[in-house]
Amino acid sequence: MTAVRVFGVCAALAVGLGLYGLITNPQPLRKIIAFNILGSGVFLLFGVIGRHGAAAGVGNDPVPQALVITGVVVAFAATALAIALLLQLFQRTGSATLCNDAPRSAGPDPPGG
Amino acid sequence: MSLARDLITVVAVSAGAFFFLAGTIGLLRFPDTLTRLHALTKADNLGLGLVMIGLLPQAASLREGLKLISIWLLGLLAGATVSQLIARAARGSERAK
Amino acid sequence: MSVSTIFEIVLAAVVLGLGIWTTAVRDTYSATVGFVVYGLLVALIWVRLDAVDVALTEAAISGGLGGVLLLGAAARLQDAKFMAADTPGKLACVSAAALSLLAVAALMVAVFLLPDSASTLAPAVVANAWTTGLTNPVTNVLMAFRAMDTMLEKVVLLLALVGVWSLAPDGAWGGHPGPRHQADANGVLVFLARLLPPIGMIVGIYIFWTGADHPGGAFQGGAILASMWLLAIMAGLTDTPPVNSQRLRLLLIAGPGLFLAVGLGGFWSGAAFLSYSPTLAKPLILGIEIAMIVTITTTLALLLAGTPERSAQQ
Amino acid sequence: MPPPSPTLDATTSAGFLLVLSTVVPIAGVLLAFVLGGRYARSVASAVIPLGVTVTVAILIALPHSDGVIVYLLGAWPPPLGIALRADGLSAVMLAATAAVICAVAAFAAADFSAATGDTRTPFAFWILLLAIWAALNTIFLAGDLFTLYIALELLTFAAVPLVSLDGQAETLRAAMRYLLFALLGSVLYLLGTALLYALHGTLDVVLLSRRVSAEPAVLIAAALMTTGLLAKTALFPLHLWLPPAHAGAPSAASAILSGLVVKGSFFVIVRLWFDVMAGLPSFVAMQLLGALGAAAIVLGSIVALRQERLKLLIAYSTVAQIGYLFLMFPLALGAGKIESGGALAGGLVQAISHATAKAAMFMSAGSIYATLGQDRIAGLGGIGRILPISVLAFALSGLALMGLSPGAAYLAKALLLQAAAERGQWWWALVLQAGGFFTAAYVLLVLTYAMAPATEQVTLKKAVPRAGELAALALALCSLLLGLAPWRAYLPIPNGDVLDSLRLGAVAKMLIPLLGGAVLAVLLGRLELPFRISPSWNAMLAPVSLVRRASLASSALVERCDNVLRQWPTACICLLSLAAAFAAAMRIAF
Amino acid sequence: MTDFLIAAVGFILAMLALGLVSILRGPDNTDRMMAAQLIGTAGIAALLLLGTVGDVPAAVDVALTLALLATFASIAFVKKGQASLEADGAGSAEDK
Repeated sequence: MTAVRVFGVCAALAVGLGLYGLITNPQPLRKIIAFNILGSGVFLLFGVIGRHGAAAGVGNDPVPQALVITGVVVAFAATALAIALLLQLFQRTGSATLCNDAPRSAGPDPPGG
Repeated sequence: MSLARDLITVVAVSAGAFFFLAGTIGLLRFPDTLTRLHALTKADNLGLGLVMIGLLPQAASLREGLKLISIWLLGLLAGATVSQLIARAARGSERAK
Repeated sequence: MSVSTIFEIVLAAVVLGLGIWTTAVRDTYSATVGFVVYGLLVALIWVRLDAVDVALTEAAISGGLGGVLLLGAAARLQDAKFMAADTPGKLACVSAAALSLLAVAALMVAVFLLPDSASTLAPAVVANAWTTGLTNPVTNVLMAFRAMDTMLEKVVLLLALVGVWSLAPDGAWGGHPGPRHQADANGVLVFLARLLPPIGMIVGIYIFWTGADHPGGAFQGGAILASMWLLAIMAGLTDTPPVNSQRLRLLLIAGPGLFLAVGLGGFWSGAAFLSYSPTLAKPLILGIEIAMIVTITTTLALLLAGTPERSAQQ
Repeated sequence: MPPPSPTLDATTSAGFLLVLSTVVPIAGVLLAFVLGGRYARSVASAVIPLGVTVTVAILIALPHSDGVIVYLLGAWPPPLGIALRADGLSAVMLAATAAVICAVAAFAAADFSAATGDTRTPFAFWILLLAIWAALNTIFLAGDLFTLYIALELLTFAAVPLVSLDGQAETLRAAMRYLLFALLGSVLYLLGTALLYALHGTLDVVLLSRRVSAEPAVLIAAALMTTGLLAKTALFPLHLWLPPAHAGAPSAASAILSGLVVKGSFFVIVRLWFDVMAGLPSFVAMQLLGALGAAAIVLGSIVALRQERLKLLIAYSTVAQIGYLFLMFPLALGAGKIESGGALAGGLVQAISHATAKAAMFMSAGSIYATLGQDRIAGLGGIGRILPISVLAFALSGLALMGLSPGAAYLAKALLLQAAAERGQWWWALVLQAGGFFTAAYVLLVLTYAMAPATEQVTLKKAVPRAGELAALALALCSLLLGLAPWRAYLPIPNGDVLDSLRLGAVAKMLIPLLGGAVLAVLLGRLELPFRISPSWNAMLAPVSLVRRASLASSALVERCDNVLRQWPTACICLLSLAAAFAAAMRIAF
Repeated sequence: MTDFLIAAVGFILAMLALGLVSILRGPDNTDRMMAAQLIGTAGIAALLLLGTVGDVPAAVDVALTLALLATFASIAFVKKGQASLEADGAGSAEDK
């Protein structure tokens, strides 16, 4: 069962990479990619745990597998929503930044109401 | 019988691996995009094809074998069209320069 | 150290190297390409972990649909301006790195301290498989034991679509998502888009169908079908449907709708919500899955097509 | 009533109600989606009464079935299957959610109807409203950590598009930040879930509570899950996404986001600590959580007092009030067991009080915004005449938040103070009192401007939305009378004189926070006062103005600090440091 | 036999890592995409070998999916390349 250890380390490092990228990369698209790497690390961790729990003739505990499949779908939906938001933001402002003090949009009134 | 099968596997898979090596070296060493593309497609088609041939004797059933062959065919189709598209894009971008 | 351990280490190193490069590279477009390849290699790890169902999902999502989604966005954002103020300072980078490493260390501790007697539900899943008549344990978990999660996940997908659509400019509401691609009759792309979808549909349906007893299932099959549809759209052979089409919306809720209906049926006739009587379990689950593959195909394709941009009249 | 001991094994007789409370809103989502924007409102108005009926039925059934209702989905018992469980905590949250949803639906009925010609916003709004309801009900009832994860994601996916419904660039940016930070939070939660499954082979809340012990991996999981959920709840210093998102959304959406959505992840934290991890020694960690809450109260209130726009002020008030919710953790949890049921009850009642009062506040602010076309606080003069009902609703919800008897917040405060006295943790009592002062300060600040005469000719953008005003007023009144509700049937409220003290005499106690609040408002409010002080007073006030200048300078410092904390990298670093601190704190404790 | 196949997968993976170097180097996106194509093919080959080694017959299905979808990402790339060319007026109007 060396696979558990090797890929366990791999999963932990992927989580770290994703976290680092998500924090430090200024571009939203890169943040989204980093989120996906982070997610893949978490899912791999589930996979490693499932592999550790191989039993009854099943090579990988099916419950974590099912959780991962559900999680992948949710993460994909999140990515799609984030990218749609990002593209709209770009279309309306010509920039894609999440900065607090970004230039205000042309509208005369602040949003809300 | 099984020895002959294993022999085919060893020879074909080794040859396939060699073509992957050739393709990768080509990708790294060739001077311009189109020649690199040439190296790439060779590796693609032949490398995958030979690995496939090597694995055919190990396939458990006819269905398995058919799947292997269709993967190769898909790879061929994809390689052909994509490389043509890439070539066009590359030529276009050179012309644009 | 055996050959297979060395192989596993090489695989993990390649994946991580790619991940590092994807995180560190300056150019966003390259990072996107890097991530697509990363997803492809992660599928290899999943096969190695003997989780082929997940490998299929990962291949379909990261390698295929996710790649197209990210590449398309990267291409459209290439002219975007970024503000220097966004870039974190050196101190922030160092502390982020330190904390990420701390997280890595914590997770490694957790992995290395995994108890020798693993806690697993695999025997319970196998022991109860007879109730559904399906032999793929993952499908059993998804469709029977944890059916609630699967149903909620379909609602999540639908909501993501509502979210994407809700961003439409008022003028384009109800219209077609994405740009209209023109077909170039002699182009290679059109050739491919005519040749590949029939094959892809067979493969997609095969992956779906085999999911009852072997790795596969509605989501993986649906992802393949969705990408074939998108191929035809990108080649200009067909247009994205207008989002105010009633028929389209029926397709989009068919999966969760039927799931809910069957679940409620279990309520009145059988033992409980989302339970299937053993005699009817297999046809019921397959019925739900057929509705789900339709819904998944449509939802995934439309999620990729994006926000409505052209009004329905155009 | 002692906390009920949940059972596992069998569906109880009223169990199907739990299924219905999730399924009814989901069916509404699907139906509204098919029928489209033109009929979305009709679908919602048909589904909401149904959902309310189910909630009322659960409320009635619960005391008759020993305080816990269980439903095994698909008849599969955990650990293989998923159980839905309702206890007293879930019941009161279900009820509060139903009430707020009803009020917001009444408020939004005019704004989001297809009659305005646009079908995009009604389509999105009503579907998302129903989805939020479905997600919250699932969160309150789910007995499985992964089902909770999906329900949390459902909640996020429904909340994010609500923020950007008007499509302006700033709201898109706010929605994006919200989505990314919430996703980071849920990934950390998921990570913890994986670790717990690895150790104990189940994700069922009750089974885990029996198996969990203070192993290193469990501590790591607890730290990751808690911080992930804190990010979604926007507890200081993880509140970067909240002010722009809650202030920028359409008012009906703000009411939902501030009143209900943050309570979803808060409730999961409660489940985690009071059900799954109640056995962990957590004294230091809980003190840390309480300290964050205290910091949130102080910082959120000070920054709220410096806002120029009403909706931003209310959003920052939410930041402060979220801090309040976390004061119950150090008071209720101790050395490996639940020390004070009263504190737990107090925290829940506080959450409900905030849900109703804050939703009412945002709705009344929304009426004001819609009528004036803007919401600058300095420009509110004369609004008291034009929209007396909305201003009254604002005032009443403000009083409810401050803890006027017999409001829910009053009861909550009494319960928490009692717990603080019992456990000898007097410092939390201090924070509780200070919080009341701060709340009074910003409510008074707004009311002063609203009651002042108009400085310039007020032009109305829109007719006064009467139904919406009444909805806000009803909800504010509800919050103000909630102390009288039969809480004992659902929450572990200790016997004693807490409830009996809900008498008129307690009203007098309000004067102290009001006075203190007035002082704080004068000292920390950045805007010029809307009335002029006669010159003869000026001499006397000279020292006051000196103090005021000093305190304004310090509050400016606090605001700058808040600006730094709301930068993306800083907030993320705070998040990870907090996770590390929690793990370390739990490690110390044993 | 198993060891030989594992070694073959390892070798192909090493080639794949070399291909990564060329993604790293660029110089332009066309080269990156070509490298991605090569990695895709090598990945499929490795997957097939891996399935045979580990006796996971369903790995073939994964390979099939990858073969089908690997093309797909390349096409997204090419579409984008065409779109930017057309903006310069170099190609026929494929996209609006």
